[in-house]
Amino acid sequence: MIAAIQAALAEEMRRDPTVFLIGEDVRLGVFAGTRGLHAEFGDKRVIDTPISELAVAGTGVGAAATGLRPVVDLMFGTFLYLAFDQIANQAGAMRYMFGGQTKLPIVYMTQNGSGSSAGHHHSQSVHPFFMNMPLIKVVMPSTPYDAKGLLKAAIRDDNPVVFFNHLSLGGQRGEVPDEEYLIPLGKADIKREGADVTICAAGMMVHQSLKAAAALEADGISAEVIDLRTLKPWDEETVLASVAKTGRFIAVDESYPVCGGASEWAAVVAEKGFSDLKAAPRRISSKPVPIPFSPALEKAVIPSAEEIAAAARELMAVAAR
Amino acid sequence: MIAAIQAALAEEMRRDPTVFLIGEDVRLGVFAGTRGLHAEFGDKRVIDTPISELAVAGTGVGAAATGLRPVVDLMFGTFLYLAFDQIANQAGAMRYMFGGQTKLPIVYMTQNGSGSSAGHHHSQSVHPFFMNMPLIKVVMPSTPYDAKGLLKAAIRDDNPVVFFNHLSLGGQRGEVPDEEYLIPLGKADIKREGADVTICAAGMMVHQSLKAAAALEADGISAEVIDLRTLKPWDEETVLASVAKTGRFIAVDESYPVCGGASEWAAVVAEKGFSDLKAAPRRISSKPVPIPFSPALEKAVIPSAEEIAAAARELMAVAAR
Amino acid sequence: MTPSPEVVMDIYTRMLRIRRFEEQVGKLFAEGQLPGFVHLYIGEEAVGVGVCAALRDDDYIVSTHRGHGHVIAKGGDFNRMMAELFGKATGYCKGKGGSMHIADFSIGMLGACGIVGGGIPVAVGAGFSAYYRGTDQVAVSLFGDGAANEGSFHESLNLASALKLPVIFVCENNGYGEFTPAERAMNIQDIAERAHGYGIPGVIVDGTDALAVYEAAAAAVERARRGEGPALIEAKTHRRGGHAEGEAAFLAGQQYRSPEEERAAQEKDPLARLGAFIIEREIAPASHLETLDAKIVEQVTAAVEFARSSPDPSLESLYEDTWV
Amino acid sequence: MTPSPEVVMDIYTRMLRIRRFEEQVGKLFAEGQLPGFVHLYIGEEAVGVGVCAALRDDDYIVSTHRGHGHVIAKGGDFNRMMAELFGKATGYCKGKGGSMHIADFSIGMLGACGIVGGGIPVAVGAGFSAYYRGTDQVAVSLFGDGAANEGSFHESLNLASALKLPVIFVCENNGYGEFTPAERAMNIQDIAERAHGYGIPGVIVDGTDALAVYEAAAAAVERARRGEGPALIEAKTHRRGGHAEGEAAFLAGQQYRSPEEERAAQEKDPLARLGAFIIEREIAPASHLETLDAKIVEQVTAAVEFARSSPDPSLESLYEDTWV
Ligand SMILES: Cc1ncc(C[n+]2csc(CCOP(=O)(O)OP(=O)(O)O)c2C)c(N)n1
Ligand SMILES: Cc1ncc(C[n+]2csc(CCOP(=O)(O)OP(=O)(O)O)c2C)c(N)n1
Ligand SMILES: [Mg+2]
Ligand SMILES: [Mg+2]
Repeated sequence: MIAAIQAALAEEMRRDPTVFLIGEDVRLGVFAGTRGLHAEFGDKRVIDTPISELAVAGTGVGAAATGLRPVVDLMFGTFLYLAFDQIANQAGAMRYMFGGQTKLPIVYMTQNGSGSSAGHHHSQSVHPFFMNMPLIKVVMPSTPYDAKGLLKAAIRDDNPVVFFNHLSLGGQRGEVPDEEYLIPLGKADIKREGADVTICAAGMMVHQSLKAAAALEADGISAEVIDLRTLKPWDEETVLASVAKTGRFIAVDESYPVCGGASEWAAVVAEKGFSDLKAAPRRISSKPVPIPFSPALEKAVIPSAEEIAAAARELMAVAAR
Repeated sequence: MIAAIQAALAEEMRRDPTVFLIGEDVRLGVFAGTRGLHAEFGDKRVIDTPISELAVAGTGVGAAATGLRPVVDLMFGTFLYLAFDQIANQAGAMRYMFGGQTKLPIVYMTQNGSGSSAGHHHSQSVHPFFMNMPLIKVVMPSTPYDAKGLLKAAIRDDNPVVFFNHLSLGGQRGEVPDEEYLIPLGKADIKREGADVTICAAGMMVHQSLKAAAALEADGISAEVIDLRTLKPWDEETVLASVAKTGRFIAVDESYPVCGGASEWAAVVAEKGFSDLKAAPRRISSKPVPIPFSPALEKAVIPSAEEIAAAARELMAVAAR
Repeated sequence: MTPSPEVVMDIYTRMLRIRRFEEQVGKLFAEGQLPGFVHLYIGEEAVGVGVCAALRDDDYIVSTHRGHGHVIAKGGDFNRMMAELFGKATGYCKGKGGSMHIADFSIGMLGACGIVGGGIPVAVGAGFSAYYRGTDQVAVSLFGDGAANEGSFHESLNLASALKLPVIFVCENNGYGEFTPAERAMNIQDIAERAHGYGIPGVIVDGTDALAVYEAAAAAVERARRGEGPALIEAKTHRRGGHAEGEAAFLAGQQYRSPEEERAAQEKDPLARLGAFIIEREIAPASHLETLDAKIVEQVTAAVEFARSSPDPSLESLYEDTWV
Repeated sequence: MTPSPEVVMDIYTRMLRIRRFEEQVGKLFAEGQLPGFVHLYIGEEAVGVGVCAALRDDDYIVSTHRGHGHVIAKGGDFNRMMAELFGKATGYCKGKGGSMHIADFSIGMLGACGIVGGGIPVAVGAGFSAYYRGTDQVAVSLFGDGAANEGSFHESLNLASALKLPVIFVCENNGYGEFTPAERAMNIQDIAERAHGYGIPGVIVDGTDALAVYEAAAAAVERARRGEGPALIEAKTHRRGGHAEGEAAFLAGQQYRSPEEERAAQEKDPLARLGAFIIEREIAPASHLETLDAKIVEQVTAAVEFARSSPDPSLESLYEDTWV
């Protein structure tokens, strides 16, 4: 996964001299795959900053508004809280507020999610905050292939994008072709086809969903797993088409449940796919608590393949209306 | 409305010497009804601060963790973005992270919502961010009566509460009794009973919903309007009971649609009240753009009584399944 | 570096343009003709103009909630400004921004900002951009004394100094953040003092003396263009009126400034001061200034006419200027 | 105010407790026995201990991601700390906090913090609380050089100085924020310089000299207790090891400190320094220090045993410690 991100950054920086990378310790590369870029691109294009998330995020805004394409590495999702104002009030608003006078091609890159016993301050799933923000695109890949294609597309996009890696997917392996490719933002990917129940997820939860689908197969239940990949704008069409086929829907999101991703997906499916539904849509989110440190507790907080599979079995057991 | 808030603050400050008020210009009182308190309670309990939202919010955390009951006035919802880290990572986490070693009785008070041509930076509906945060309670009154009772309850609550006024409800009038009363957090209020469709809202949207209900009456449609009052924890029970009666559901929230309040309410109703639903649940939110300045455009962004009534009529037209 | 007569006249003209524009806006607001919040720049004209006169057209400025004066100082257009204040389709931001969000990217004015301190990091980004692209442009961040207590001030000055970026930080110290006096919001007299904490020059200047501001700005700009990094200029100035228009009604009799202080603020009028200087030094006769004034008043009146007769934004425009 | 022999021995004991605890933690981490991230305090013991020795039990401290040493300095318990690092139910936070979130409210230790700069405003609140309640407690905020570039640092120092609160800000300047040297993150040598920007005293102290830290802290504490407001102490220190345990593998050969620098950091050992002082001044004989050491090592070993044999938190506890 890290290698795919490195490759995406390097390719885009080679292609376009206005692309640069800025953040804390991006030279050595802490998590987000920025390693090795300083050696190739030097001090001017790979910029270590003081620990000042708000100013760094705003520097991205000012640079983007004056012709550059910053990639801003903010390390951990929760650090975006400190940069929230610049992302929401500037990156997410300037173009509209100013009547279209500027484009804002910025990528904010960060780590998201739990599962590494990093404690609450380094384990939160913060993507719903950015999903609830006008004009911010939100991307969350689950595989190296998707990460590379999506990150390249995000860098070329003329709008602000928050790009989430999952801390625990850093070591994830997967095929990445040598030829260049892009993955358009806003397009989901059906990671596994199925006929009985639609499971909608992103990031790490795609893997839990695929595990669940594998387990369900043994029970004769055929689950379709949709990887949203882009969380805003998100691919309602693909999800609704799947639900039209299966009639059953499970939304799986790693975030805190209230106003989280699962609520959004379930609400849209209920609203627009109501007549297709054979049973109530189901939401599976993290348990409604901060993320505990203890591995035993943390595991219990995050949605598991077992939970997903159990929900699917329950849905299958409901008499179709 | 302002007077009700003033009264709530004054009564609680008289009752409990550990309650104090801190924020920018709380002495003169900019919006949140802090006016007049400095005259009664003096410099020590009504504290003007520098413009430093992050430090002021964190001061509330430190004070609450050591035995006080701060009421922190942060003036406008968007200013909470600057304080986001302290609210999410400290106020919303400390008690749990530290294994229950402390309580955190803090109230963050602010203005929310649009309709005053204040421009995007002073017009956002930011409550979904706090609904998506563990251990933060969220309160949003629609009437002076509720505001007073809820604010007093929030101040007595041992957990962090974000209390939202609506900028345009500042002048709202309504009966407030002389005797003391509290309104428990987490309890919705049925502002209008009805048999055909359930409309769920909070804050300013309650008034739009009531207007819609009045219009619908003329068409012979009987709408029940539920004022959630507390957005977290929210009163699923009351809402689901209403839907069990009406079979039709409209969630109205002033926020940006994706991962907003309306999505949450619609998702829960779809998931837990599915068999009661005669038609798809409907969501009405603000249009998915930043809040424009122009009064004409701003009006078009905010959910209107007409939209709500139109949605209700459509729901009534769907053949019950 | 005393400015030439042409520069002096240019500075005076821009200041007068601000004064007359703002007076008109104040009147319109009082008459209930303008939606939203309005913060006037009257009394502070010498700061924005002194700074902008030291800039090139391709230099950047980033402004505040009190931004009308900055737009005009950088060369902005009355008509599009006034139309924006009325929320009309012909405004700078097509009616989507309003008083606190006027921008004119074509003249390097990267926008007013309703968030106190919110523009400071953006200016750092514009300065970074100049550095990165290898131009000798500079970026100016204008902000108030109140903003100097925000985290964004600190992070921005430190970041710009660590990266040695061509950014001039101009603090317009009018002694108040809303209704809170600066003395109560900070434990120091001079915000310029904070520059030492970032290893950059900190200069105090009389913000009612446009030429002094100009000279301080010109020196900082030159230094920044040479690649020697940022500077902080603190201009001591006065807010002639209240924090926001209409505040008297809103404050319902509550006072926060003494009558003496208000009088002092009135007396230190930067416009009158520069006018007297021009006449005294015989840079131009009083009659010329009067003609200029009349012309500007006419332009302001025409701008009101333009704004009034402009259409509201169409409802279709609601979904424009979103994603590219 | 040279500390008495008792105080010197107390300081030494606390420092030694930190050293042996942290060495053990480093070993456990290397063996893969500890979950999560771990940042050790080795080499910086003199700072936390020098400060905490100048405090009363009812004074407050707020800590950082590198907080083990602070807990021990304030009088924390090995068993509950070690159990927390293992994520066990018997830990300080019942296994919910972990290394970066250890707190002991019973001794005024208001918590470590995974957010750089996140604890600083909390300390201001604790100081406010002491002021409000009319006690003469003080609150200490410990933070790193990197944190001094966060907005929270600036806002907190300004707020505490504007309100004249009893808060001591202690910057542990170990020259690095993760892998970025302070020289690259700021354009000044001395963070203490920033104190002037808030009108408060700024003191530089050798952070490897526990007694010097103690004296500086004691002076600041006394001043704060008298109601004279906050102070900033910059303790120049060295991070003996890496930023976080396990970083060598993670950095895969990338270097960010020169061998000379690493050697210099090893040589300025605050513990050895104070030990030599104690022996030289005949405050205690070497044999006594050895006995002490053996006792502490035993306690650490016992703590590991305690932690290992403690149960994991029950799944029911997941929903405890939420809303009151
Ligand atoms: C982040 C933020 N906090 C508070 C406010 C409310 N507010 C608007 S203007 C203002 C005062 C700003 O003072 P200063 O920076 O000195 O500028 P001045 O108004 O004096 O020009 C305040 C507190 C705001 N707009 N943004
Ligand atoms: C807000 C925030 N930004 C970044 C980080 C990542 N991070 C953890 S420790 C650290 C370095 C902190 O440096 P300093 O304050 O000097 O403390 P030290 O580690 O040297 O003790 C960084 C950048 C973080 N935890 N929080
Ligand atoms: Mg001011
Ligand atoms: Mg450090």
